[in-house]
Amino acid sequence: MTKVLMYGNSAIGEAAIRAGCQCYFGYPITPQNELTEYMAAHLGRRKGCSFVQAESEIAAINMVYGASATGVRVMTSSSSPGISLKQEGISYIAACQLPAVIVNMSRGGPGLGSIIAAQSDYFQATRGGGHGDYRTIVLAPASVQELADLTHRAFDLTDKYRVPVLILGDGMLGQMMEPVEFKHTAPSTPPVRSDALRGAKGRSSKIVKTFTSKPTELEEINWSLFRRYQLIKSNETIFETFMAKDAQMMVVAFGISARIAKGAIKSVRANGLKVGMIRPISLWPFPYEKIKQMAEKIKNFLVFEMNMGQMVEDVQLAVEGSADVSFYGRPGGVIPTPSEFARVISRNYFQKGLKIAK
Amino acid sequence: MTKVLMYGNSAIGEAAIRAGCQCYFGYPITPQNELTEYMAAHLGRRKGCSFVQAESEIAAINMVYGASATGVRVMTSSSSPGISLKQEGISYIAACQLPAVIVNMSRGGPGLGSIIAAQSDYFQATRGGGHGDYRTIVLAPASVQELADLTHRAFDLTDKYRVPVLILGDGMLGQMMEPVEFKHTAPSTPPVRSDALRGAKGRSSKIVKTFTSKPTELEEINWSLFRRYQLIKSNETIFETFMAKDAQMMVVAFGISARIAKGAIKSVRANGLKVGMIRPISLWPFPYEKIKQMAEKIKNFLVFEMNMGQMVEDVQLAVEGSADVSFYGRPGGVIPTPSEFARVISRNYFQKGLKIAK
Amino acid sequence: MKKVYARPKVLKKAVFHYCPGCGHSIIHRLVAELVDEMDIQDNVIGVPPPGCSVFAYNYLDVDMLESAHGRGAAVATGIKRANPDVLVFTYQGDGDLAAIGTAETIHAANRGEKITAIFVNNAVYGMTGGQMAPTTLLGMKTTTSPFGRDETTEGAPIKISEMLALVKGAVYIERTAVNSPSNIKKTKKALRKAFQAQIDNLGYSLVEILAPCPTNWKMSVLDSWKWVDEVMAKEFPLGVIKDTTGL
Amino acid sequence: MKKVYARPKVLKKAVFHYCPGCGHSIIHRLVAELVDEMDIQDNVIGVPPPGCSVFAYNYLDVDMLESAHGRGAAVATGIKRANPDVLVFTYQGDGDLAAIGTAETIHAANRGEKITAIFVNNAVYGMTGGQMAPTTLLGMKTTTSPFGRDETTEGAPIKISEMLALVKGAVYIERTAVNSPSNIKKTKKALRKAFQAQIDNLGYSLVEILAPCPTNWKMSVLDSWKWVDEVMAKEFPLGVIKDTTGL
Amino acid sequence: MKKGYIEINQELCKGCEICMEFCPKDMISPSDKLNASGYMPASFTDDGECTGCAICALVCPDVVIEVFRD
Amino acid sequence: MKKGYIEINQELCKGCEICMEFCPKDMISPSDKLNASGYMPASFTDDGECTGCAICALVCPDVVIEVFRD
Amino acid sequence: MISKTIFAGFGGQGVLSMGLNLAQAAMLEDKSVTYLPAYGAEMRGGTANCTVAISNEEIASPVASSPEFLVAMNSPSLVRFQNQVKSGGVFFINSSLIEANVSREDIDIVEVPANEMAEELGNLKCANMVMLGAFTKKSKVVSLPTLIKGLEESFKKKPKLIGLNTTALTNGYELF
Amino acid sequence: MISKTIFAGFGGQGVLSMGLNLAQAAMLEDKSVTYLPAYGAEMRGGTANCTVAISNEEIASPVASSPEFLVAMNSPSLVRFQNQVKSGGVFFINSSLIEANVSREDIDIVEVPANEMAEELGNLKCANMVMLGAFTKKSKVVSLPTLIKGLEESFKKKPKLIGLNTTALTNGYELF
Ligand SMILES: Cc1ncc(C[n+]2csc(CCOP(=O)(O)OP(=O)(O)O)c2C)c(N)n1
Ligand SMILES: Cc1ncc(C[n+]2csc(CCOP(=O)(O)OP(=O)(O)O)c2C)c(N)n1
Ligand code: SF4
Ligand code: SF4
Ligand code: SF4
Ligand code: SF4
Ligand code: SF4
Ligand code: SF4
Ligand SMILES: [Mg+2]
Ligand SMILES: [Mg+2]
Repeated sequence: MTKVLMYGNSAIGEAAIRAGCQCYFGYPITPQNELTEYMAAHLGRRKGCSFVQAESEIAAINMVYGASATGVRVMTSSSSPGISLKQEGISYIAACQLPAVIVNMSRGGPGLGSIIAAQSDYFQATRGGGHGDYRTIVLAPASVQELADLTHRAFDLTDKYRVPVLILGDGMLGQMMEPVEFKHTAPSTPPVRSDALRGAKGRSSKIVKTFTSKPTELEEINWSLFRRYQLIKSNETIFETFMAKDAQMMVVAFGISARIAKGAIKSVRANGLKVGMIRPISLWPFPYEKIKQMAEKIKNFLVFEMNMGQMVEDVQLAVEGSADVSFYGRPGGVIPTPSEFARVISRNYFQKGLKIAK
Repeated sequence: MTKVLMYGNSAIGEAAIRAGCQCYFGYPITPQNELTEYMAAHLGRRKGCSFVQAESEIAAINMVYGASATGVRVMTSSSSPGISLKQEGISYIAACQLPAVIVNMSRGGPGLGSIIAAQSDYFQATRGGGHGDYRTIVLAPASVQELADLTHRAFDLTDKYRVPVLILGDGMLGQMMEPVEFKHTAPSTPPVRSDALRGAKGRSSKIVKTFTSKPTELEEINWSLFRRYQLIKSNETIFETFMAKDAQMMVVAFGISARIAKGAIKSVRANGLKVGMIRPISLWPFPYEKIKQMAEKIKNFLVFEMNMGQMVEDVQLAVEGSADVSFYGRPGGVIPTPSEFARVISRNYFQKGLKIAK
Repeated sequence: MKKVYARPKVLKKAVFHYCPGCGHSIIHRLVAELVDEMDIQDNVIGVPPPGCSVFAYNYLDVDMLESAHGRGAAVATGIKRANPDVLVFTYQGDGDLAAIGTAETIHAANRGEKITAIFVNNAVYGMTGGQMAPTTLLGMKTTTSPFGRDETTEGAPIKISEMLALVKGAVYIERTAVNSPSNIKKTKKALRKAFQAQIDNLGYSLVEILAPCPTNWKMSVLDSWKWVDEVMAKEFPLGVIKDTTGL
Repeated sequence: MKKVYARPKVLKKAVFHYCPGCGHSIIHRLVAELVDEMDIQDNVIGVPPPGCSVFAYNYLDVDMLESAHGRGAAVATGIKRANPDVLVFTYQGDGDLAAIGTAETIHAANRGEKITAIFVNNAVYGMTGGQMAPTTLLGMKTTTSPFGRDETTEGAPIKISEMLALVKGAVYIERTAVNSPSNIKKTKKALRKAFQAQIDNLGYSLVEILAPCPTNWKMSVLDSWKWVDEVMAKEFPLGVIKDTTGL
Repeated sequence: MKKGYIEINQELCKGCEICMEFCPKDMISPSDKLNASGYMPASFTDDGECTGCAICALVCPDVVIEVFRD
Repeated sequence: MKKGYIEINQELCKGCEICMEFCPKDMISPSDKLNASGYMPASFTDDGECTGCAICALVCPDVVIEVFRD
Repeated sequence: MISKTIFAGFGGQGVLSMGLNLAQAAMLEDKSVTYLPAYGAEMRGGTANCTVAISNEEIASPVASSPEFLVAMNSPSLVRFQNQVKSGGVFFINSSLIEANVSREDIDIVEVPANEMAEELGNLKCANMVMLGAFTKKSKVVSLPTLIKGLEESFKKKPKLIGLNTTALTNGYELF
Repeated sequence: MISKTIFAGFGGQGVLSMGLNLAQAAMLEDKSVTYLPAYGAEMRGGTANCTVAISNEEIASPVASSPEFLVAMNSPSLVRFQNQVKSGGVFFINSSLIEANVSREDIDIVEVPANEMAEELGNLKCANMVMLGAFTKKSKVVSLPTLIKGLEESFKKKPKLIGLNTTALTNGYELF
């Protein structure tokens, strides 16, 4: 395959179609419109497929719910305020154990905020912004290539575990272009789930629902979800490490800020600071184990986020007091620069009394 | 004042009216209907007040937003799925620094779930289920009396800090009756906020908004919120301790499960087990400091929740690895019994090698 | 002698949880009879949102997908778009369809989704204990309009069917009732036509059914059945509201 | 000589961020003129949701409260219920009012809220870059209807004003345009009447204004202004749709 | 000269009395004993007038009536 | 015998040409130079025919025209 | 000491108001008390029940997982709840409607012909108060005078009914 | 080494396609490249700009906080962005529209009479390609042949325009 120059948003769309996504339901919101538009142009008239611009984000997520129950691969996308509106629907999808891919190209908040990239939806994504004890798998890409790759993976994961998968990108990733290579071709026949509702042909009728007047029934659903979550935790935790081997200080960052941090680390490494990075790619499940293990040797962690401090809690949960955890954040859509991060790293490094490599 | 026997839901309504609540906007959902109905009967025709049964939870929260901007005391209430729908609106209210009291009499989830009491919305409440870096103060009452008291307090807090206050109750508290004493009488003239939008009479026009194309402007809003949150953390963390003095094991529980746990502790104490409890009353701000301090001496914590484990993360964050944290939960609307909790405590107590008092 | 009336096959052998005299169970039975008669049991998906009829899946032996409150039309859209050969119906109350679900309903109709809405108007939120619905009549006392619905603050009963008739994508809209033998028969006929409009791919169809809720109306069963004609149908006139199906 | 036309006082001295030839700025000016002429600057709260006009508060020198997308009618309801003496208007696009905000709009109107909606119909989602709106004309190409709006899958343009006319609480509804001197004058008259209906406590009022969006229509400014009459007004006929005000 | 008759499942009947209201031949009346659910069920008085018209079944909300006819 | 005239704030004009389209006396035409925002602003040719009818101001989306009349 | 009671019967038998009146009386005696009605989908089945917990200390849970007392106004209620009651507990049975056919041997049974006694008073509706009177006598969780005082409060708006219900209460109380 | 360039001008001057074509060429040369258009509310001001970053390594941030190059197609763009450019950087100025009046002394200035050269080619619209040609020659971030190859790709659907634009590119390239 050759590379093509594409918007991050469009790359998600193309990857989804190649993963066999048959239905897309969305509603316009900056900075993810190119994705909706890509699906309008490329999925809308595809055989056996459907594109609907819904009347709202709520309608869109409920269309996803309906379509998914019939066994097709389905996706929706939005950005922060729109994702808030989808929370009830996501809770239903999680509860009914239906596969779905949900994209959040997040932007500055709270409120209407701004249309610039931000990472303030980490808690919402990883702790379930909706009601009830559910989780969604959360994947955080850091490049257009990864947007494409993780979109494909998202469809596989959601079908495998029947847990909704959230792709947590941001406006910057969505609205920038980079070369991207698509590693799959669209399937000629879409995958069919055997458990789907398609009318009771050749079998007895089926119900997909959660409501019950017997708490124990609901408890059973909850624990069955819980067991699945445990399985996902042990199978699907993904992360990238960078210059970690001899590091005395580890940066922890995800998505676009990890990418910026990488540039910063390169430049402080040039000055002899032994700094590495771990980038959680799956935000849920979070690489607690890996970080905990690192904290046995490395005693300084520095968390970068484009928010006021959210993932930092997960890092604290991981190290359990066995290492120092510092935080540097820029909320509201301010994009930090590599040199800004580099300065923060240096200050922190020397403040903690760490030494330069000779 | 004498006591009256009241539903928890109605007690919230009465307390709100006595706190000067002038507007209530709500939408029916079990198990909080008695509150909406109380307001219909008692606020609807009160002078200068307004009750609207909105067309949806989303409409209700946006009515709250509108009314609050004009300076009145205002409330809405719902239960889990309805609270999910309010997330976008809550994010707006938080962003615009408007006071509001939001009640969640939570029920079993995820999805439509059940109408029985549950505590599965802890994350949503304390981590901001909506988009962006905002927080809401979260109060968790454990009796009808406390529902009334904390409702009053909620109005004062939200006006003082201009941060929305969430009352996180549950269906059990809402739908049971207990004697309650109201300590305040309704104010004859409602409080007026000077910053309110009421038309530009005698002053220049004002704008309440968050949207901006300048990220730094939004960053400024975020940090100003952050500073306020720090202030709240140091001023408004509330909790109750019970039999903590000589305890070798501390139960941590909130709301209805704390109440059940108390019964359990009494019974194991009778058998000589040195068990105490800390009950966070403000879930945000969470009593991290207090628990951390306790963890210096007490090495065993046992967290009870009617969910699959949410507050337990906060306890882990508090103890930072310096004490053992166990968890026992019943999700989906199952109400544990005191004797069930007592058995769990005993098992845990002996498992950790703790000794009986002679 | 021959059995001339028996329980429809598609109606499961469960005991209805509905109150005595409730309209929901009659409508369930009519749907079941139709599915039997049209022989489509293996090609139907029903969408019941919360409401007294949330347990409809306990009674109707067809595939069913519970929906969130008010979102039936969106859920049905998703099902139908993914699976155009199946007959999809929603079964929605007046709170569900005409309050929280207003936008979803109107836009599904406007897009001309090939789905059928069975819209049970009992002028009240039944399941949650009798609160005011957008269709509650003026002066009617409910738990959230304890002094009677007041037009000046709460508005008049909304006629969502008439509003829906204005959108092109809605091809068949009729209002019926289930409070007498003849009205029950008409309701069944209307439902059959609504299903047929969908099968023929013509567009969105809806049957609004006035149904008694003796419990929340605080009436005897007989009074509630009479009230449907005597009071409710005055505000919500029965009959075909729109029909461009040519059927 | 005397100055016979000057910038209205209530229009702040900011440069409009709108595209050349955009209808929004004309409507802003009309509102400003009316607030001046009716002398109500100190007693107005405006509610602009997101849309190209989200920055309306930069131009209109009255109290303003930003609303979430589509929720203008609910926000305005909250304001008005808490503060019945103030004149409250929403300023909403067609995506805002007729798509995501459908339920809020219809129910505020149905309750007869004493608020005024200024409803700017430019047949497109302007701010987000020209996606299909519920009012987009058939065949019209937008970024989400790249092959032209297709009735069979996307439905026909919705006529929300006509639907609103069916609810009792709505007392005044008119459709105008801002694409010619006479249409602009009529728009101002309609807005004045809508405000007056509110001041007289009669109920909900709405003025739907067809407005050019040359940028997303991908037309020259002049063509876009002509298109409003020649194409758009054919689908959305201008004139009074409902008036029970007696004004 | 019996033309029809009905069978009522009295245990599932909720005693709503709708069938009694609409039976053109007045063949149905309340029984004299509560059923296990606490309802006073309908009971069919088979005096040969029943035409098997099935109106009772048509209106019965709980589908507890079966109708037989020649 | 001048009856009216107009003043155009050319720096804020967006060159949409709407005023030119509607001026009954054809008194307005594009200027020959871009303004700082990159638009070709309107310019008023004061040849005494302007009636001060204010139609140009009525239609100008950017409110950059002031009209004067006897 | 905590005592919990489940009151159960058909809708219309006044089961909830039995519980409410008991709770009211407990409050007047300055005890801790919780009252919890069954709600939700169960509501529609034609049956009703509620739980009252009374104690001198704080009450841990308002739920009756193993109550001391069951007041069953009809057969289905007895069937449904009989296995929940604590060993050594008491069943109060409306013997007018229930043929006491209890399988448990660790339970005391108190039979109250509540319907008949109410009919004697001319109003079947006060069968619940007859039962409550009998319950109070045997259970001793509250005293008759406070019960009557509470009842007077409850019926403030319908003073005509006070006399009848007080009599019913008293008759029940004096049955044993 | 990373190089970042801001392209800026009026809407309609083809500013975004300059950036796109450069990015396309960089991709063809197998470099890392990011292209970031300005979006949002800014869109409506009548101005346009975009940033292209090109490097042999992974690119940390697509944002041009201190770019090496600024390509200004009109005066307001020069005013707006001139202070962001790195010391030692280069301004490419459309001298047909801008009177280079630059206050910074640590910057090289390249003046390109892009409009005039485009007019000579009979189409003002290709001023952007003239400028891109000149930019490429001086900045050396990509080679002319790949640029032309990329342009052929971009204009696949409008092959008529390839010739004109290639000439414009080449003329710009050969200006110096
Ligand atoms: C988001 C949300 N809000 C509220 C509810 C509670 N709720 C359940 S059903 C219902 C309405 C019932 O009324 P209607 O739709 O008229 O149906 P009916 O019971 O009258 O048949 C409501 C408000 C819910 N389940 N979800
Ligand atoms: C919940 C939510 N969804 C989507 C958006 C993005 N958005 C902003 S304005 C808008 C619609 C703009 O169209 P319209 O209302 O017609 O106004 P116009 O710009 O055309 O004047 C949308 C979808 C948002 N801000 N919030
Ligand atoms: S409450 Fe009303 S609608 Fe619900 S089951 Fe009872 S009668 Fe039917
Ligand atoms: S995009 Fe359209 S509506 Fe928005 S400012 Fe430009 S012309 Fe006006
Ligand atoms: S079949 Fe007809 S006549 Fe016979 S009982 Fe039924 S309604 Fe009466
Ligand atoms: S209509 Fe049916 S449920 Fe009602 S009384 Fe008759 S048989 Fe019983
Ligand atoms: S005032 Fe009238 S005549 Fe004069 S320039 Fe304007 S439109 Fe033309
Ligand atoms: S109408 Fe106004 S903005 Fe447009 S060209 Fe004329 S003066 Fe300029
Ligand atoms: Mg209803
Ligand atoms: Mg629009």
